[in-house]
Amino acid sequence: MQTDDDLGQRVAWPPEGVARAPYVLFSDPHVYAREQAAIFRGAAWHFLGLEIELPETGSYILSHIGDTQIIVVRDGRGDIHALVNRCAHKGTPLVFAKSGKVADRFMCIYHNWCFDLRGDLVSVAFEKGVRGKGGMTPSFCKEQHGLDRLRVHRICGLIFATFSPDTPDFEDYIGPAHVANIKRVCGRPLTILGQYSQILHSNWKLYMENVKDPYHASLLHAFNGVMKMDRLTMEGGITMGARGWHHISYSKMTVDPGGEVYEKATQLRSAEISAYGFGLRDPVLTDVWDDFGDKVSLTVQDVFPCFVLQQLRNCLAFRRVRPLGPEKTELFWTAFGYADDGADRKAKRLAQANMMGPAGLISMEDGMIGALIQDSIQGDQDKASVMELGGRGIDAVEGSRASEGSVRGFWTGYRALTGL
Amino acid sequence: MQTDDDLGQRVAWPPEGVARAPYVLFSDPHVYAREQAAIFRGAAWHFLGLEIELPETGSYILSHIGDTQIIVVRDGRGDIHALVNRCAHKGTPLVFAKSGKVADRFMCIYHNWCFDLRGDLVSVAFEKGVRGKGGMTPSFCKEQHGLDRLRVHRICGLIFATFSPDTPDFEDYIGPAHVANIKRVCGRPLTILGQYSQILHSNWKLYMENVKDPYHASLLHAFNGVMKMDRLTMEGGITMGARGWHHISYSKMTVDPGGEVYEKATQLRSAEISAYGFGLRDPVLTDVWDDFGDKVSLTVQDVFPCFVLQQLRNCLAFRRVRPLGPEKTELFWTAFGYADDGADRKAKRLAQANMMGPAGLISMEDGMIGALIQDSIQGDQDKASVMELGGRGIDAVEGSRASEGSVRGFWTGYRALTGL
Amino acid sequence: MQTDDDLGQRVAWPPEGVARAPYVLFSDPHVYAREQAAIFRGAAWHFLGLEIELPETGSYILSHIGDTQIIVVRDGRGDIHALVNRCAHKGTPLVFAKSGKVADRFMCIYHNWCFDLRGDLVSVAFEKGVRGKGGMTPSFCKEQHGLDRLRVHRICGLIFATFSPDTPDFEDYIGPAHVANIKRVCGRPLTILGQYSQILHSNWKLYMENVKDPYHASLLHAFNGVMKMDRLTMEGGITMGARGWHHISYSKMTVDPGGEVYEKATQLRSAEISAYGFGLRDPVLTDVWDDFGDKVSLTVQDVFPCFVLQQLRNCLAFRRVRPLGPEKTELFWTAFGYADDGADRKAKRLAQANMMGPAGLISMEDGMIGALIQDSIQGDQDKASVMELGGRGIDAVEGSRASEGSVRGFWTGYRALTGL
Amino acid sequence: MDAIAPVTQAEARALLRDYVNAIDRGRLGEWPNFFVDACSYRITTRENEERGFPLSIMLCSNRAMLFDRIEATEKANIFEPHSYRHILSDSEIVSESDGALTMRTSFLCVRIMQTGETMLFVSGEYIDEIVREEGRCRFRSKRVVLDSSRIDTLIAIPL
Amino acid sequence: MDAIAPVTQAEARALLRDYVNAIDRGRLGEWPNFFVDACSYRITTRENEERGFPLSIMLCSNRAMLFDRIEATEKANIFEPHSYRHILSDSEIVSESDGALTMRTSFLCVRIMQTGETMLFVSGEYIDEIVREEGRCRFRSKRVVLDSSRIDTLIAIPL
Amino acid sequence: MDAIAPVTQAEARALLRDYVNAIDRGRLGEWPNFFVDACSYRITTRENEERGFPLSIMLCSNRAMLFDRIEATEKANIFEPHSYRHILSDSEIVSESDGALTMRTSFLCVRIMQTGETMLFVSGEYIDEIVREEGRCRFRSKRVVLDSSRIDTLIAIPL
Ligand code: FES
Ligand code: FES
Ligand code: FES
Ligand SMILES: [Fe+3]
Ligand SMILES: [Fe+3]
Ligand SMILES: [Fe+3]
Repeated sequence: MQTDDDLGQRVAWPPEGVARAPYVLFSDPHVYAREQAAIFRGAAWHFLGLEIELPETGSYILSHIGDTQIIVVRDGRGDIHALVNRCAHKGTPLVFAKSGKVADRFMCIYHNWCFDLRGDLVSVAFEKGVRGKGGMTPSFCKEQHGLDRLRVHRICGLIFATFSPDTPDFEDYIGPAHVANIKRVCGRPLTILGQYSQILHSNWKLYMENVKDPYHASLLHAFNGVMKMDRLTMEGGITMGARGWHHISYSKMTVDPGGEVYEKATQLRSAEISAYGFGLRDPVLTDVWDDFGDKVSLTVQDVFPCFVLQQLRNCLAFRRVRPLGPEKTELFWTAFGYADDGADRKAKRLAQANMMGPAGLISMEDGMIGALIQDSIQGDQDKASVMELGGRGIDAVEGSRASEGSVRGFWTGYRALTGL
Repeated sequence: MQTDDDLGQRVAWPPEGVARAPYVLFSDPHVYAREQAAIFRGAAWHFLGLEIELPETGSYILSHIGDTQIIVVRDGRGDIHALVNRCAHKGTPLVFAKSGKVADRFMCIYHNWCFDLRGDLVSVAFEKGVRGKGGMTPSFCKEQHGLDRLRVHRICGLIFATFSPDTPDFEDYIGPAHVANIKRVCGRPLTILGQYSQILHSNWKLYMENVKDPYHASLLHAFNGVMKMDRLTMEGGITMGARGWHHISYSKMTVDPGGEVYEKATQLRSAEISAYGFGLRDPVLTDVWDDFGDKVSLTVQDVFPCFVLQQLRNCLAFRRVRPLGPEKTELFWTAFGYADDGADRKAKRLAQANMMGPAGLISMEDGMIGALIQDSIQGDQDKASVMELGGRGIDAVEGSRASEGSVRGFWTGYRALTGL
Repeated sequence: MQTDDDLGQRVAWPPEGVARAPYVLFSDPHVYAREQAAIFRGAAWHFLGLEIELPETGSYILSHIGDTQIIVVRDGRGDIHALVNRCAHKGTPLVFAKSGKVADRFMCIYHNWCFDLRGDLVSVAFEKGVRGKGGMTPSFCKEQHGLDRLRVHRICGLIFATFSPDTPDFEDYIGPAHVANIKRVCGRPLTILGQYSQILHSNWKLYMENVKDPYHASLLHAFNGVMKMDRLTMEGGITMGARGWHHISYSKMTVDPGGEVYEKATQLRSAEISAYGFGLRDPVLTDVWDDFGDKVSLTVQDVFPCFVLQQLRNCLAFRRVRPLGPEKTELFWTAFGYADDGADRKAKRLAQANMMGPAGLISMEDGMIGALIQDSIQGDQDKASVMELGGRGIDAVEGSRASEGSVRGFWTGYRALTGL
Repeated sequence: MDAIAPVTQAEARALLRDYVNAIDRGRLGEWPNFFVDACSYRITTRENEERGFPLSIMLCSNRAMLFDRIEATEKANIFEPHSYRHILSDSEIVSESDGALTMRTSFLCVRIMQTGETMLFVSGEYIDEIVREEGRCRFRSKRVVLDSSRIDTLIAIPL
Repeated sequence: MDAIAPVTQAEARALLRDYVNAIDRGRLGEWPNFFVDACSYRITTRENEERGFPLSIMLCSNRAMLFDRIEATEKANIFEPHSYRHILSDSEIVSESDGALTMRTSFLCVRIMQTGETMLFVSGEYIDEIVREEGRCRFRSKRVVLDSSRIDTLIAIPL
Repeated sequence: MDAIAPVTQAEARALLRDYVNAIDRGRLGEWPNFFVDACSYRITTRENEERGFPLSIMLCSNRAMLFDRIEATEKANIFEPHSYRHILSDSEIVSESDGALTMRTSFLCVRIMQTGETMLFVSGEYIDEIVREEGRCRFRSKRVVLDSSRIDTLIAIPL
């Protein structure tokens, strides 16, 4: 049986610390098992969904934390509960539709045991047997066989949960600046524009590194570079969250002072692209407005380990990352706007949604890059990636995004929880 | 390398014993390997097929015991042999069609070594080389390179085999009551009505638990409940086989004294179903007769670990369960009738076959329930299912099926053979 | 973590040595990992492709050595380099098309780091940050972050490479007779006729055993036997390469003195085939010429572990074998002729290509036999194949191919490198 | 008079198209309406057909059984939510007699689970006998012969 | 006059065939030419449609956006080389009005990576509005409704 | 006179349908009869075509070679029992000249092993040249261009 020492031995983290990520972390099944226990069942908060997805008593959605299915349900008192979707009898999921509504209980299809909306076992079919014969063993006590219930935190209609009693309170977990940005973007009544998901053929961490890596945004996504939509030369920066585990990358809607590097520097791909000499034929993608009155046109925020809040100009979305084994990941997208959006703004958000998702002009590459890496590192399990832009630590570089500090911040949280 | 202690440690069976089944048993590859050695290669009898599938000398079918392919063949003396389908030279299967007929030997396609119908090696191509050059090393002795041959037991045209010399004789293995039911159902010349199989995306044991679980029959299969076809309130019971490893669940074709619970008890799903207020539009499913003159209209019998004999009114079938790795299983169905069935009875059996198989009105759920459980327990490898209906032991509850004793009986056999 | 002792223990090679191959070698993931380190990263030469695939400076192809992707590229000086296709930054492949051409460098798509054609890192995007902020940590030194470069050997336009400094020089590695046959077949300007590949659902070694097994050629490929195209009774033999690791099987275009065994011996499948009593309706497959003026019409040569050079009459091809995990393999075919072939010879080579590839009249079975074996041995991981034709050693049997010495030669090399 | 007017291939093909569309769009309640009262619907396998085995995976020998089956599917049976997508290849006219047209059509059926998981579920042939009744074309007999004898998980929704 | 002549099903079907052939053969530059100027092209999912969510996976509300999209695909965006193979089932005519023909067609799309890896990529329905312009049939509206809400990796090439 | 009467698209399409049906139903002996004597049959890949490589996966340059190939498949070659299911999409007429009709057709081929294992085996295009001979339509040339260059296991049965 894998012991912890074995694992530390195999991973053998290089002395450079979080400036390196050993490639073995991206495919080893024992590392994956450790992550499930230490991160997904451990002292971290995980995004489950939105309150507006649970309009009434008994409304539920099926969400996930790592390998565990979670029922998120609203009870009669308006409280929201996060319950493990596994019957206490023989493990059958209580619900298996993405979302739905029950009256006041979940009835298991296998033997019809019933659980109330708080997860307590309220009835057992044939508990007393039939005509006095059979039935549950006398010592059986329903109180001990409810559904596992998680700690829940709600903020601006976002629902987070954690398995661990040791997880700090949510606001301490992410820190004030990160609470502030959630309130900035989600502080008004939200409306869902739509949802879809993507299968990524890579380890989940390759996607989270990508999210937290401002370095790639204007380079991998040449569309950004050539369209001057997001460049490292713009005014912007990184705001690190509590303990450096979380980050916000932002940039301002200003002219781009030093941008010519993107057209001139022959060592950048954007300089090789002749397209768009005169910009886009249709203006809709650039017809934007200042949603928050702070001239900040782009923010990408993550809550360690697996939640992303995105503001690409007026294209707003939540992303939830679900590992599906060491080499496969599902990425869930929810695009949203505001309840008070007029038809015009709603239409523009929908048009700007061309930038996000599996066909996103500045996100499609993120769906593939992890799979490419996953393939190309498999022969080099003993090597590691090198992250030395902006030093080797996790201190933000004031007013600059030319740093991988936020990626190193991810690994800081990762090492703290997994002990690797 | 996995040692036995490792495995015992990881599985950590709870003190409640067979009233619990640790979820780790359903996906761990080392547990799977143990099962292959201790159960499929061990002291248990496995169903292979029917004598009527082997009409002539040289007739064979390709069957399986766990991961091993087995050739079942009739020889010139009428004996039936079970041979491992693996050439002694380099491992090529001798046959790779589901069934067929050879004259008097199996010729390997790779290098044309030939084995007779008992599995003995009878010729080796170029054994003496060519023109005195080459050929087999002198010490090579054909006697030592036959096909592996298993112990075979035939009863009422059913063929069982075992790898182990330690397996008790078949009739002792299952016990007199179970021998009796096989003779009851298969004691007349059989005729095959057809065959098909199902892929189940779950561990094989989740299917066998389902088979041995009378508790679910009227609840998961609401069609049973609402159609009054099989209810725990009917007269019936469980007959345990030798050592409690095997079971027969039966019920009688009588009125249902206490059946109103199915329409009234709000904690049963059947009560929620408005359909069938006036029964089925077409009577064929309920137009049944007493095949065995004992008023027993339903029997489900298993022979541990993987064989099922089913009598659903007049719908008769054999089921054979084949594991395909820890998380996948194939279920083989053979529907049968009797050689002397008239056209009318044959037609009715074929109509009643709507109840069985992948589209079976009272079996389709069994094809899915295991996969649902497999998914929902994967995050909880350290937990276990809870089986306390009818106590924690394996004694049958006289005249009642409101018990999970037969499922606990499965685990009793499982623990005895695997040592877990 | 798997230790070496564990592995030796589990494999438990039988005392008969290379006359046996333990079946566990064909599916165990730890054995696979050992092979990757000891054979594919170890002291062996691996075929990558052809110089004519790299016509100009910057021309590249994407090849593989085991699990590692290799860029093969021609530089400005005409040198050919073999580079690991993995960016030193975060592991992104530099190229992901099968072949192409770059000007003078590879630019990584993720963050635009650039590497020259020798694999040296020449530029890092935003190395100095933006406006003096951010950028690479001062201690970062480009010299230490180039692409891994392999040792390369070129012979007659064939490109081989090895990771290990300990691998003997190529010509010593294969031996003079084997160098001679490469020169015999590839000593004139080559032209590529086409390429395709096959997925084999088996371990890579089952395919290499097949290649090195002259015993099966006229038996499994009954087309050979009945068409008198290649029979063990023809004049021919095996030439073993250095240390017996490599082999050449050859036969001459002569009448077949003892061939009647193929029609008479009832223990050979070819004798059962009534077809072709009067040969083929169309003569093109038999309308051959002596390409090398030595009357040798068939040669199959391998370079341990994974390269094959094939001369089937006038049908010439290279084969490259790539493992894709323990139970899957990709087989890459490149058919070729000579630059000076006239239209008539070219047409005939193309017609004779009916004998090779996934639909090859005398090769299609090789695409399936390994998968059949893989299935049929999985239940017998503790057993082994038996190879005693022509003794138990690796000495060639003078003038005879009725020997498995060349297969035993494969296992000799295998054991030497893996230590199993 | 209608009953006399023979069923044309175009009409038969349109019936087949509407039939699979109704299923693929989840309108299962309409399923029995594509058949005449005295109809036969069977799902079987190529292997059972070739070996002469009469067993069906699903068998309805009149319209009442179609209603019973679909009512069970919609109310009694439980399964994970999923849908189908049928693709039809060209049809072959096997025979035309007294206004009935018999036609064979190769098809694929893709299964899409609510999770989004998409798989090639089954392939096979439709062997259809189509008649005109009350001026509308309907199936008098529909035999679904599956190429594979191995079904993934279950068949709840008719093919 | 041309604009008057109604679009026939045969013409509409030919347009659909030529459209998927142009994509499958990699002639992406021709893509916008299958649409009229004032056109709409959307890729969405059955789930979003059924839940009333307006989100698209791809949305072009005029021909200029089609050009912008395909130029990005060909010049700015990066992805592994791959191609599609579309298979169409029969079309259903939904409506014909003032020369415009509205048609629904089930389709499968197979994705072939340069490595040779082949997968059933998406299945769904085309809901097309086809008009005649300058004597040639074009799409005024094309809605691609995917059966699955889960996309493998990415969608770079339009469907 | 027959030889003059040009091949219609309907006839060509019927030939294609009967051709794939014969293969899918395992009637391999009929395979050569779908071709004229002076015929050409090739299976190749899109990659070889695009790179100008003349190699075929299967090549028969006259009807005798078709007979030889199919006799080998049925008598000499050994492989696991399996069958195909072809699905055809719409055909495009490329040219019509002196009674010969040239047509391109996208197809999928599903492979079903006797175990029931079903996979999307290959996708690609048929490029067919069809002529009328003795009053019956036959292939003068059939080129099967596979989208993928990577074949699973083997190709024993022609496509
Ligand atoms: S598993 Fe839920 S009631 Fe039995
Ligand atoms: S493997 Fe059977 S004869 Fe060689
Ligand atoms: S991974 Fe290559 S530049 Fe970053
Ligand atoms: Fe990105
Ligand atoms: Fe059941
Ligand atoms: Fe061979």
